[in-house]
Amino acid sequence: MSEPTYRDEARGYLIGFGFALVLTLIPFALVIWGDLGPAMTLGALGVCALAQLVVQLRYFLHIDLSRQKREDLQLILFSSLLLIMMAGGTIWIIGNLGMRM
Amino acid sequence: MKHPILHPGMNLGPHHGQAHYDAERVTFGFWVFLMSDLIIFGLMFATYVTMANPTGLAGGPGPKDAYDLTNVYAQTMVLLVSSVTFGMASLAMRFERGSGPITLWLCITLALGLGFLTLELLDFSNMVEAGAVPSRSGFWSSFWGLVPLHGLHVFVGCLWISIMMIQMRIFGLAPVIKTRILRLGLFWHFLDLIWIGIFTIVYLGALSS
Amino acid sequence: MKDGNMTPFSSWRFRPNLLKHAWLLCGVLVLSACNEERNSFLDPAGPIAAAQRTHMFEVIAWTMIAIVPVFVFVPLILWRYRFRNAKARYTPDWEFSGWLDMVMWGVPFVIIIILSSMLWKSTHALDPYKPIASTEAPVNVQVVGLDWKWLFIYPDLGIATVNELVIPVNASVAMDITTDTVMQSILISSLAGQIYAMPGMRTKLHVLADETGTFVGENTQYNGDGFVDQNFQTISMSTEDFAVWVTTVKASGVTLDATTYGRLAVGSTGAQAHETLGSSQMPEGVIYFNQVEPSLFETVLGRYNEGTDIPPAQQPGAVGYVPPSAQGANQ
Amino acid sequence: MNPDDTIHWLIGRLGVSSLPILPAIENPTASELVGAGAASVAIFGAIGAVIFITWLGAWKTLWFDWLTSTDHKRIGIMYIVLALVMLARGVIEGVVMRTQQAFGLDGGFLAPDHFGELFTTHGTIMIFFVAMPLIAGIANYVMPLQIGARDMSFPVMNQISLGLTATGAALIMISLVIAQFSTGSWAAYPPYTGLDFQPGPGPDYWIWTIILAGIGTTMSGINFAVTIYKERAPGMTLFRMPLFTWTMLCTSIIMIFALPPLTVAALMQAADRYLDFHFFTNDLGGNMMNYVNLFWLFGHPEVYLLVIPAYGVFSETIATFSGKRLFGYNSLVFATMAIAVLSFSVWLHHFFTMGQSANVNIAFGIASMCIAVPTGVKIYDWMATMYRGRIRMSVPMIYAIGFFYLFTVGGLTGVMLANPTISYQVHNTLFLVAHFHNVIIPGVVFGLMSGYFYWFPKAFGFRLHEGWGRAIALFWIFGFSFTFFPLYVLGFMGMPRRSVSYTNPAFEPWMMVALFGAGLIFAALVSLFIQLRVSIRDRENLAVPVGDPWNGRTLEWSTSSPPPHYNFAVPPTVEDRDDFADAKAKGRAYQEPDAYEDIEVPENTPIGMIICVFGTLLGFALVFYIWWLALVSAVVIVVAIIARTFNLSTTRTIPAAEVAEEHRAWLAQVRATKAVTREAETKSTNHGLAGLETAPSDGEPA
Ligand code: HEO
Ligand code: HEM
Ligand SMILES: [Cu+2]
Repeated sequence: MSEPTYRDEARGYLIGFGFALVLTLIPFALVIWGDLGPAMTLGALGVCALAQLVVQLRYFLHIDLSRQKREDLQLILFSSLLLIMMAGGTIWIIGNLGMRM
Repeated sequence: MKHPILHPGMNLGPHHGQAHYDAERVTFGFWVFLMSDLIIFGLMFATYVTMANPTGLAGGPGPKDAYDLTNVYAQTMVLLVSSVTFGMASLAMRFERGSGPITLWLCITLALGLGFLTLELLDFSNMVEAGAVPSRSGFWSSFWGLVPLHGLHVFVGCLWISIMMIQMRIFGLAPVIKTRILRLGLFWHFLDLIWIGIFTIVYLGALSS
Repeated sequence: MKDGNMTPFSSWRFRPNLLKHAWLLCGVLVLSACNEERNSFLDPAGPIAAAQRTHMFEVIAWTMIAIVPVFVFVPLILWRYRFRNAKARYTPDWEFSGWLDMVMWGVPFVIIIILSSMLWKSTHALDPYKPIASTEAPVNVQVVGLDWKWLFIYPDLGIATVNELVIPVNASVAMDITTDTVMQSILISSLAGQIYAMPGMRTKLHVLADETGTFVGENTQYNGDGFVDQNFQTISMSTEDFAVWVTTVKASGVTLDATTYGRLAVGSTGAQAHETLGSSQMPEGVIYFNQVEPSLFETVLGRYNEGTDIPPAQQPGAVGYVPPSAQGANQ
Repeated sequence: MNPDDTIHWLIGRLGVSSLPILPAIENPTASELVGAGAASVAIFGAIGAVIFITWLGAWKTLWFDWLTSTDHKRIGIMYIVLALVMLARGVIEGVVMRTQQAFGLDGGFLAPDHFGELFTTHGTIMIFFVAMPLIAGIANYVMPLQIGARDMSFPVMNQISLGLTATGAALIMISLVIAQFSTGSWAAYPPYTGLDFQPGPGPDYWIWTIILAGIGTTMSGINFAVTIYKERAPGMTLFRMPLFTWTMLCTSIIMIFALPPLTVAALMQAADRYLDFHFFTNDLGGNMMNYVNLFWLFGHPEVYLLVIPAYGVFSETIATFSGKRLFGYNSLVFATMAIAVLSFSVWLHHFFTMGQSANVNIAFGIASMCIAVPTGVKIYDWMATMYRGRIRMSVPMIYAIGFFYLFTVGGLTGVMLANPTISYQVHNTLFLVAHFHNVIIPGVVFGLMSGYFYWFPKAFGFRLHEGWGRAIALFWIFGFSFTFFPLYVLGFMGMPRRSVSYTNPAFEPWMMVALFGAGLIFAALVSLFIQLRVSIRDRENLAVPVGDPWNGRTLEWSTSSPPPHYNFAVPPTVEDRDDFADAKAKGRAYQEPDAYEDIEVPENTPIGMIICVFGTLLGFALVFYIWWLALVSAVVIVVAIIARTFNLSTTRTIPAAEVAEEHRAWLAQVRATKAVTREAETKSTNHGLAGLETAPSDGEPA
């Protein structure tokens, strides 16, 4: 596998920056000017945030799916799994309790 | 000894010799630390979400009374740009452009980091004026537990950048120095990841629900 | 146990042989606990506690399938393969067996599936928030946990008591529970399980006694010096007796208003509170109130959600709490 | 400033009234005397230790060889020493509580708040300063050796972790002498631990103890995980790792991901108490249910953090003392992983009774029961390991038998508690106390005690006294049974946990039995120290310098006892799962390598001690509101860490010639040593060289 050149890599950062910029603008615009209603807005916010997370991981932190880089990816996925369990569980439990108190 | 393939992106490349091999261990370790930190932030986010309701607000000011989206947008942009400028520093190091360009890019990043902190403090002082202080309600407690925690990380990042610039002057680009800058890069990008969560959940999310 | 009360638990098939063992075991326990005040779900006096007990024995029975082999085979293996036994087969490199692996994973797995389905059913059936089907008219009780006593308000009857919960037999008692201090947990073991009491929050518990008798109720969540004294008698009596009891309370009780409530809320055990507020017509350690602010419970509950700061002086249980009456006196 | 203000500025809320000795003099009740006695023991113990070290002339050694060492083996030993000291306090507190309750019908001799302090410190100490340091210690010592590594990945961070653990322990010890610890239990639920209800320093002690020690543990976890991932010897693939190392990998994952919720919960509590935040307060939108949630988000994985390494120890000892390969290696690995991951999905079972809907309870109840499956698999696998083995009834096997019988009962009661239906009844009663001691003592304590016995000769070059070892094991087994089985009954009889006294006379006989058991456990504790003393005295007879006293199967036994600083003269090349057993069978063991190389080892550094001392000061200052001291200590810590990064020469090189000389000397000793059969394992002829054997040597008919 040939090593990427400086220009290749610098371009990567700029592409990432472009994506991130768009994915930041959309949610801010939606909240400031949009009128999608809370549910749709929240959904769109979530999608943009997730997309931007992936973009930054890909272009800034250089995490991708190629085979040799699996260790980080596994670590991140595993941590995300636990995070979802913990944070999601917390919101579920406390939300449920809040409704019944 | 066999050397398995190294860490992606945030790596140096075999032409860096010792530093490249050391990076294997230390970057992995740093990733693990970041994931542990991620849990801390995740739970702060979860707490914030559970507090974002009338009980949590306890009759105090709400998000609409205290958040200033213009400022938040500015903070977001500054942090995002600083991520790219740090990327340039990493590239300068990876492609051995010498400590000059690295220092330059780090300086710009530091300036942006400090700019971010200034904007954030400005924002905080406006919030205090609006009565959105932690002693007012559970909701504001959770805000003040989360966002300044990120700010504190950025502050540590700025301190770290400064120290690395000093150490680069003293020690040149010794292997340890390189792996430290590598980890600093991870840290800096990680802070931007957390910020995505903050502007989405804390500011935009609370304002749109 | 009367079948009439079992409606919500009709999905419960009682296994007679299991029950026999259960009785045996709890007989031993109850004998040792022999006391006129009953305090164990192994000696249940209501359908919930009874179902909890049955469920427990069923769980034990099912797990035995996985557990007894350990108890049996460990000594056998130890003896057979002891170091000095030269005749025993020795296979130092044996490390895998497909079918053994299957059994080891499979049997516990199946047991857990069975236990899970039981858990599912019982948890729904015994949900403490769910009213219990009953022959008698339901009774509402509002419970306020204080340091270190329990206040029971009967909103429909306009009376209240401290440390004595009297209920008509066979009536579903719906309790709304909160506390005006730290977290507590109310447990009347012979009737039903426990539920937490938390300031500013309302939890619910339904109990039903299908026999008359006296049962211990207690706080199980540590809350300071008087913790062990925070227990009360739960007395289930016939509807007629209950009516008589209500008149007694009305006759001998005192008024529960902001002032008396404030004095009650001061950290003290039931016995100590009886000293200050009670009279000789009331049982020891118990206080009766015949006039109760109708919104008292909601006030206690709502106070924490008004969005105002509650300084220690106004917080029962806090160091530096000053009851309203004393506050008035100071001014 | 007037003088009062100055004093206040200087010493915060410290005052003479903070000393428990004084009330004991003014008002000598039994309770005060017990407190004063404990304080005196702490003070005199500290003074005694100082005098003893001076008498030995050991300050220099202590500082240069130990406290500033970055050698994982020394750090491991220091962890274990710390744990044993704290174990003594924890057990004594347990015994005092048992005594109180035995005489607690309508009273007893302890004041309620004193009892509250006791169960709080007992629980906190046992979990954070006994079980966890023992694990960290054994793992530090053994794990790098098992994977053929030279040291941990981050030796300095390792030292700092130890320093932070010691900081927490120091704070909790100081609380014996100055002011009071919290009475809010180890779980420290607000609002009871909030400022309104406990304005004194107690809960603050808890907060800083937990936060400082917790950060140390998180760092240990990172260190273990990276070490296991990155430092394995060539050929040591993941699926050739010894089971103890596997369990440490899973435990370190728990350390990394489960400590953050505790840190968050404790920091939020600190924010509430110090900065007028409202995370968990009664008023202004605080939500104490979230504390409970966050605490158990940590608390449940925590208990598996404790037990998983014990499972690892049993996997090693049962295979070794059965003279067999471990049965079902893959199953054991997957079961361990399953337990570690599932442990993050069940935390709500500690608060089934908070009022959430049936569906929430069901989800968490079922998840909890699922853990029984992999745990059962482990137990069956160990039984299959013994099957067709040649089982030596050595001390670790006695513990293992105790474990099989008793832990299974504890697990069963755990499964019972996992049913919300049943939990509604026995939650918060002594039934629960019985359950968790029933899994912790036969599981964690037996496991770690047998690990201590098993690896002791590796660390010190001589075995521990076998007879005392058996006595200790039996004391633990019977002591545990007598102490805690009665508590199940008491739980069924409705006795709440944390009760200082009771009024039901029916409790008393059971309490007496429990007291008797506690006496046996106390005997175990005393015997533990006698055993150490006796073994040191007889160390010539018990010496096993060659390093393989038990005919071990894994790499740690392939080096000398104690091992050299660099562990292995050349990194071993691993060819098999039980590599050392394989090496011995194939004649690969004890070979001289073709060539030796220079070895880099980490240099000593005082950074861990600096952080320990100033961390303690920081915690203390925060507890007593001595702000200037807090600031100074924090600055010193930060500056010390930054200064440390300016020192780039952190390793020292041991020349190849020196390594070669040491290694050859040891190999010569190996050649000169007479191998022993397993018959003579416990005899003084065992110098740590195991003879090959396929069948019983002097086949005494059965
Ligand atoms: C080392 C510590 C440890 C361990 C290993 C366990 C193991 C288990 N625990 Fe326990 N626990 C521990 C420590 C604690 N637990 C507690 C509390 C606690 C509670 C809350 C009770 C309450 O507050 O009301 C529940 C529901 C459980 C469940 C379980 C279960 C299901 C297991 C399972 O892992 C057990 C699995 C083992 C089994 C089952 C035996 C072997 C299996 C065989 C032989 C075959 C298969 C079996 C079947 C198919 C059933 N625990 C508390 C209380 C803290 C406090 O409140 O202060 C502590 C400290
Ligand atoms: C060695 C003998 C031991 C004895 C005699 C003992 C005794 C006790 C007693 C009497 C209590 C109080 C019970 C109550 O709430 O009424 C208790 C609580 C507790 N014990 Fe132990 N114990 C022992 C060992 C251990 C060990 C080894 C651990 C953990 C590693 C442990 C952890 C705990 C915990 C977490 C609590 C709960 C504390 C609380 O409620 O805050 N104990 N123990
Ligand atoms: Cu648990």
